[in-house]
Amino acid sequence: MRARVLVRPKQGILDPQGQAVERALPALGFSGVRGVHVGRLIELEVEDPSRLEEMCQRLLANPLIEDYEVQLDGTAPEGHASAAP
Amino acid sequence: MRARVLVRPKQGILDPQGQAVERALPALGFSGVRGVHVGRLIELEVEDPSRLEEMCQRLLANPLIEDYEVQLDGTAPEGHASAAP
Amino acid sequence: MAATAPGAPGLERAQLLGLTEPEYALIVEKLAREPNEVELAMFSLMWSEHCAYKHSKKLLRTLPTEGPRVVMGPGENAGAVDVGDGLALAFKVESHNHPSAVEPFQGAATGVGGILRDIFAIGARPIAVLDSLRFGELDSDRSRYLLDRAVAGIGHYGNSIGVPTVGGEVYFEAPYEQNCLINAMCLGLADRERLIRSAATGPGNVLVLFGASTGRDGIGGASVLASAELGVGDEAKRPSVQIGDPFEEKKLLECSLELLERGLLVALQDLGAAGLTSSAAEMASKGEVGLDIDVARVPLREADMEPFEIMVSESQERMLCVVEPEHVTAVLEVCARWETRATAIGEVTEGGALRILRDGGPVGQLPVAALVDECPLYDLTPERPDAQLYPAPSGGSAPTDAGGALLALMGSSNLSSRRPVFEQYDCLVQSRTARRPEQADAAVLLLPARPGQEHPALAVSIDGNGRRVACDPYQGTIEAVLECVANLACVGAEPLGLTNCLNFGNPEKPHVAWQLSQCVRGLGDACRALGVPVVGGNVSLYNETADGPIYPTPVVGMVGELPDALRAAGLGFSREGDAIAVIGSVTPQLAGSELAKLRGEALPEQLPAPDIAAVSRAAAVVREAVRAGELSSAHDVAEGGLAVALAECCLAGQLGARVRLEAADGLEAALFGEGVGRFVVSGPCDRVQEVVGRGGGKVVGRVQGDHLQITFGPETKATAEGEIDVGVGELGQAHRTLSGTIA
Amino acid sequence: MRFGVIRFPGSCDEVDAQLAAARVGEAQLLWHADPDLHGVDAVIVPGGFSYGDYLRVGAIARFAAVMESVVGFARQGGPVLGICNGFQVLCEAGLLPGALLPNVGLRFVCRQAELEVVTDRSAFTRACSRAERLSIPVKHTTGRYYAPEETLDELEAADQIVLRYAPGQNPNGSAREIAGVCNREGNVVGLMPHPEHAVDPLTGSTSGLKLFASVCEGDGVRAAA
Ligand SMILES: Nc1ncnc2c1ncn2[C@@H]1O[C@H](COP(=O)(O)OP(=O)(O)O)[C@@H](O)[C@H]1O
Ligand SMILES: [Mg+2]
Repeated sequence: MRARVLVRPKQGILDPQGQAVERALPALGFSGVRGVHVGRLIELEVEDPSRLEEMCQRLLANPLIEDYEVQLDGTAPEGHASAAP
Repeated sequence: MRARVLVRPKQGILDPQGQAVERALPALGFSGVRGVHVGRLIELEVEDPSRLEEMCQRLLANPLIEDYEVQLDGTAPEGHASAAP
Repeated sequence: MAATAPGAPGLERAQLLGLTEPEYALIVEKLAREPNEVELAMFSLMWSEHCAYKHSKKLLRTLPTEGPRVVMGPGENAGAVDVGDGLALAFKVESHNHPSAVEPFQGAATGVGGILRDIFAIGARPIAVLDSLRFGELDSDRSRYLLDRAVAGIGHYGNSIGVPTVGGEVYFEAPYEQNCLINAMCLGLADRERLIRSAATGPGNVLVLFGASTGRDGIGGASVLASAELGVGDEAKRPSVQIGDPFEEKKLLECSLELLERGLLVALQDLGAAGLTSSAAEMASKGEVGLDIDVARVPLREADMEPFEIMVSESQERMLCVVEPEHVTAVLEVCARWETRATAIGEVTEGGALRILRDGGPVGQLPVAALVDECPLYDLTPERPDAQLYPAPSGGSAPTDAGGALLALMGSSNLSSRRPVFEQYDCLVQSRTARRPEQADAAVLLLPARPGQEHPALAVSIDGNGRRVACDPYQGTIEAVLECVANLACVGAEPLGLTNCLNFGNPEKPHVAWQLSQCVRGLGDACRALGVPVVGGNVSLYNETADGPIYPTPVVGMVGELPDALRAAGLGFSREGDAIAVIGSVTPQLAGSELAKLRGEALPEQLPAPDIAAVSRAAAVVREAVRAGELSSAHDVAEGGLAVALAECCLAGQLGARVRLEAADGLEAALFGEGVGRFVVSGPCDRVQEVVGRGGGKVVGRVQGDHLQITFGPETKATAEGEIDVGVGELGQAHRTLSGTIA
Repeated sequence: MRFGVIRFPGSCDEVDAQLAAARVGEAQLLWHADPDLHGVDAVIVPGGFSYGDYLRVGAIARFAAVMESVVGFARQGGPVLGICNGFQVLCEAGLLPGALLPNVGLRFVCRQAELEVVTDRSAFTRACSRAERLSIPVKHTTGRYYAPEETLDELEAADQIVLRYAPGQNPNGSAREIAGVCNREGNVVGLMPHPEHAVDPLTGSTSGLKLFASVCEGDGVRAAA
């Protein structure tokens, strides 16, 4: 099954990339953009989706500083980060 | 409006990051994972979503090497990459 | 003690924050009331081991810090020495051990960021970084992971900010398994009269905070972390990890230097451990003034931060400066040009009070003196353990034949090539690096040409073998200092000054207290004997887990000067037919050596006392010979002994050697015995003969072919049992262990 | 010959490039926010981590005010050299074909590299001869040159490959061992190796000098076009 993991900097953790992009946009004539965050997208083909959570915890994300969210193909994004326990 | 841009390496371009993840998983006891690709996730708050396409083209992705996909909050992922022209 | 006053967090909170009951009582006495939340948070950090040096300050006072070349000694953000032509060299080494054990990439990266700020905080442009790393044995997954991430983090920060990482050292020893050491050293150059101090002066002057915005990074971080042993609570401490932003720091660096260049600042100070609290308090204390700070003016990354959070936040990439009112606009303009946020957050006041305001209303008021200078200092209760504290290294079956042993040593974790590490560091940026890693025993950095000297240069080396210090804290520390002297001598450099980072376990334990005091005594004695002043450093205590303390690890960083970089010798043999000599007379010992480790032999309980005078004489002979251009190569004999030193000379020059030794104390000791103070040099026969004549030593062979051959006794005898004949290619293969393990 | 070296926030090798260029001509720094090129005869987009390399290497720097002028200058045949991060910026700006991807090893690599000069018609290799060997250091994490196969064929056909890594020297998995390319006219050159760090025997090799000297030969640009 096709799955996606969206990894983003945890709430409150410094996100230099997001800041840099947000500062750059107005100069390119894109105004009205806020709250930019840059993270990682991991796409993979898994036989057993039930193990995704564990994969995120142990390898795909760094729960110390990152939140992640799993999207299984076709399903809607849960909208909010599933904060790491 | 809250939006997400998913950027991934174009089909057929060597993705060493994806390979590294794929190599690392079995060692951690995760078998049955294939086709891993690592890309970028950009989340932002936009006043005018209609400009997102242009933002991706000009800044957020490099169409020569990357595909991207826009998710507006709540909407389902389009499942496939909107290949850049 | 009186019951907690309403609104006061009280003794229990104080204890949770790491203060003892007597310390809390003292605070109450000094305030003549109980501290409120803001005040308690600030005291708990300023009175932590990390900031107050509670258990080390008395020892540190015994170190020699004076010298004709000293421009700035301990007490400022970094020490500095005069390097002639109106230039001063600032340098310091600092640890980031505990944060790195929690998150190695960010911990190591922000460690580099922190030491860089200490250097440009005194107005010097950072010109080089060195790193000193300690991990558990390479066969542990955790050690390899920590090594991999820490090295990546150091590279990420140093490379991105355009400061070359020109040297360092890595050791793998079991006692570091649960408590790795990440020390970083930085060097900076400045016009002597442009060095700036951190003393806030001039009541009415404005306090400007510039750089990154303030978030909850490291709240209860470094200061508290570094003051308590890592343990089960570890996970809980995790959320306070700081993220490094080298891009922000690069702008901060250029911006700070431009502000100084334009003479716009009265004082400058970096924000490190304990953030705004420590920086403001230190500045006020040094200038004997007070400060008003309005936390409402501090730019925040997170809206809802409490005053105490703002005061203790350890968000990276921030600086604090004192500016005369008429210059404030100019300062803000320079910052804006560098896209660096800058805000006036307060002002210098008469009297010695640090007042914390929020929108003008006071939320805390503390006497600066109490905060900075009146934390109780503790006497150590040293006690020599009656037996060696540390178990024998879990070595095992090292080959018994000399050739096999040499190959095993060349491939051992501590002696294998560091290329996979240093290739991840930019060692070239700034166009000063005249000797790169593995080219010479010390890094050589060019100084601007000056009248009569076209290529004046600096040399720098960092060293500290924890296992040797564990064998004998006093002698082991002296060895570390002499090792640096030897490294500098090989490139023709004379020592100017020394910095150090003392990485130890829990000083409240008598045996650790003993290690610490022996170490500092050794450091002081060596420095006095050599006439090398200690201009700064750092102390990292409580490096200890349930498994016990780390090896006592003083990391010594030494800088020196040489008149002509063109003559700086490399360590590699460079000409077929050159004579090879060993300079210096030391009886090598196997006890405590790398070979002994390989064989799992127990650590001895002491090391032979190095003859400091003799070693510095030998070093002087090598230094002068190198300066006179008499030698083609110079390399000091260190870990692994003479055989390994010769092998390293062969590898660096891709040339073989034929060497014949007398087997005085047995073949093995002659080949692999250790003990600081010997040098392998090569050069034209007559020149080398002269050098030997001056230095005491012996011609032992010649550069030849593509094999390293070491035989014993008379010329006539052919290679036999206990002797060595190994191809240079084979040595190279063995030396590559690390590339297999990481990169 | 007057060189202008651009300084972005996050540039690291700009002063090195200025010093190197000053060995063969005059050299000054150009501020990213100032569109005025101050009449320089050649532009160098230096190495480093412009804007922290955040988002994607070179992606943000290409929009700096000065870059519009650089594009105009290049279109009129002015010689432009992009080094490492500068190469990435020129690709992002569309002055050079292709893009640079993360090294296959995914690590930063700093080492001396052996290179082969492929074309001697570019503004910055005119003083070299084809197949000449150069020793110049590389230092980057994102140096794997990529372009679609047909583009690579075109580049080779149009003699737009400037430098190749010598056999066994490719540090990043670059397509067809490519270390540097130029535009059709040969006046815009992008290199991953750092010639500014190869101009003095004391700090390394000297091969890099030739590249700076090349652009001084004759009236560089138009000759190449
Ligand atoms: N082992 C040491 N030897 C000499 N000086 C030291 C040592 N440890 C700390 N110091 C000095 O004590 C002062 C405070 O150190 P530290 O708190 O690390 O400074 P900062 O907070 O600026 O990093 C500095 O001037 C430092 O040089
Ligand atoms: Mg400081």
